[in-house]
Amino acid sequence: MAEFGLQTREVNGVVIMDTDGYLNNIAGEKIAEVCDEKLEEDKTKFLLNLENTKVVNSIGVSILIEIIEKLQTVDGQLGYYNLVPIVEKTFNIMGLTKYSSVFPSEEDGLEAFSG
Amino acid sequence: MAEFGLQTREVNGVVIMDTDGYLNNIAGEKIAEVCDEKLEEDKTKFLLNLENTKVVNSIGVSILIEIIEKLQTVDGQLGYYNLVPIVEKTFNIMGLTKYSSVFPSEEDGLEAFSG
Amino acid sequence: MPDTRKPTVDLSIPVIPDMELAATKTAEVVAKHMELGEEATAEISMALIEACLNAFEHSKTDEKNIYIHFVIDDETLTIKVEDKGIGFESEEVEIPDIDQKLKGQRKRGWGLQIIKELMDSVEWESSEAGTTVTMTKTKS
Amino acid sequence: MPDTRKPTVDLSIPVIPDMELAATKTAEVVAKHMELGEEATAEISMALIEACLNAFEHSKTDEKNIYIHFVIDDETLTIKVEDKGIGFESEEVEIPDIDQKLKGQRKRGWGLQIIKELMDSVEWESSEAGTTVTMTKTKS
Ligand SMILES: Nc1ncnc2c1ncn2[C@@H]1O[C@H](COP(=O)(O)OP(=O)(O)O)[C@@H](O)[C@H]1O
Ligand SMILES: Nc1ncnc2c1ncn2[C@@H]1O[C@H](COP(=O)(O)OP(=O)(O)O)[C@@H](O)[C@H]1O
Repeated sequence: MAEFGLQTREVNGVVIMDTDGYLNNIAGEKIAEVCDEKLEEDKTKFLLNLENTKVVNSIGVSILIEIIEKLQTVDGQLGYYNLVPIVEKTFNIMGLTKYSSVFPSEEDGLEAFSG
Repeated sequence: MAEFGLQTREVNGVVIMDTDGYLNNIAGEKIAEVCDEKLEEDKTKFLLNLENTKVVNSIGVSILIEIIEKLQTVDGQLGYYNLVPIVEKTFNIMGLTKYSSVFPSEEDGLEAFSG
Repeated sequence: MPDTRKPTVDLSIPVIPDMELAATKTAEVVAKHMELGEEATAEISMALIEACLNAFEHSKTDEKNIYIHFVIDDETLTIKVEDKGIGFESEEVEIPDIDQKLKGQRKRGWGLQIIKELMDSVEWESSEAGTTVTMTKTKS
Repeated sequence: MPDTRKPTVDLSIPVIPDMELAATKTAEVVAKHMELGEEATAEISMALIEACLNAFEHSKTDEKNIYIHFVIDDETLTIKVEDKGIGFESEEVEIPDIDQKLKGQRKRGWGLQIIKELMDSVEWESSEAGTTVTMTKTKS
């Protein structure tokens, strides 16, 4: 029941966010905030490491759709890795996987985004 | 909500058990079983790594008292490390800490038991 | 009259942040007991979160609790989530689509769809006195 | 009549293995909302586990549910755990002692002691129709 945690780091110009906890509305807004900040710094590639997010809700995930919309205006990209099955299934149901990518690992995400 | 997990290893003749999950009656019995097996092999020093046991109940902990009783007959020792505060508090309330030891780390436990 | 041989679990919860997680923990314990499997358990939890959020949001007051009722049968878990809110017509709710959501203002509106996709059956009963959603999951 | 301004949470749970964890999760959400702090939250959860186990064990039937009732006040969380079991006299229960337990046959008998140590106040009301334990924790 700890607060949602978010660690941000950068690898080869890609912004990686390691999340920790329930991705609800508050958590989604935290992620969006970091994206906004990084977009101001002209970063356009974002990876979410969702290893420690075993639970999400549709309000939290809807905020990721907002992020995707913003990224489209700057030709940016959003990706995820280390998803538990129910999170991946939810992303599929909501169609996020049409406009953002699920990667098997951080390595794969970085490789795909470095080009 | 996974089943209680128990990994057993040996370091310098000390049996170390890494627990994972709720220490209830079933979990306590699993630990007691391993202790019985190892006692048959003349092992008398046991350390429980409780890092991944954030919740216990008094039935589970009572089984540790049974283990302490058995160990007394063979001059054996039981110790614990990586306790979350509520587990340590419960061990104190129940008086376990009078006949078994809470160590700050595995190293400390091993050092105390090697002699 | 309820069949007393079927175990039931009842929760009455107020609108408190993350209170839906109390419901999902309950669902997890029940699902484990029924041996529904990890995948089904996660699906039930996700559907329940969405049903709770809808009940919280649409009951439109902090003072009224919502009710969650689990009925455990041999093969089937039935979950009802009940609120005393204003009600709605579930058939009139538009099916969300990512392309439209990306263009539109409102990104939300996914709860009903998620519940329908994840549960074996789902039904909304609604009036001005409130809404009850009944969902089931059967052992596969 | 209950004070409707105080939020309440109610659970009715059957005897299912680990069902007490549904109660502790609920307690955690409530305690977090009340900002009781991590230590108090863990203490409440532990006391609640013990109260639930007692109610489960002593209601002596699989068919009867136990009831858990949380009342959220500004500074104080009150939790009642109620069973329809055979009842007992809490004053007559011996205070456990590790030295005696080590010598004796029965290693158990720690629940009441743990609850008393961890909560700010605790009270048992019991008759042949059942037992209600009422425990409180106040913000420190
Ligand atoms: N329990 C409910 N009571 C009243 N209206 C509801 C309820 N559940 C859903 N609705 C209505 O259905 C709409 C769609 O719900 P949903 O798909 O969960 O998405 P969202 O809640 O994000 O809008 C809601 O906006 C609301 O108008
Ligand atoms: N809810 C209850 N209903 C009836 N008897 C109870 C209840 N709670 C406790 N008791 C009685 O008090 C005794 C001590 O309880 P406790 O300290 O929790 O230890 P344990 O449950 O391990 O025996 C029990 O053995 C039981 O006889």
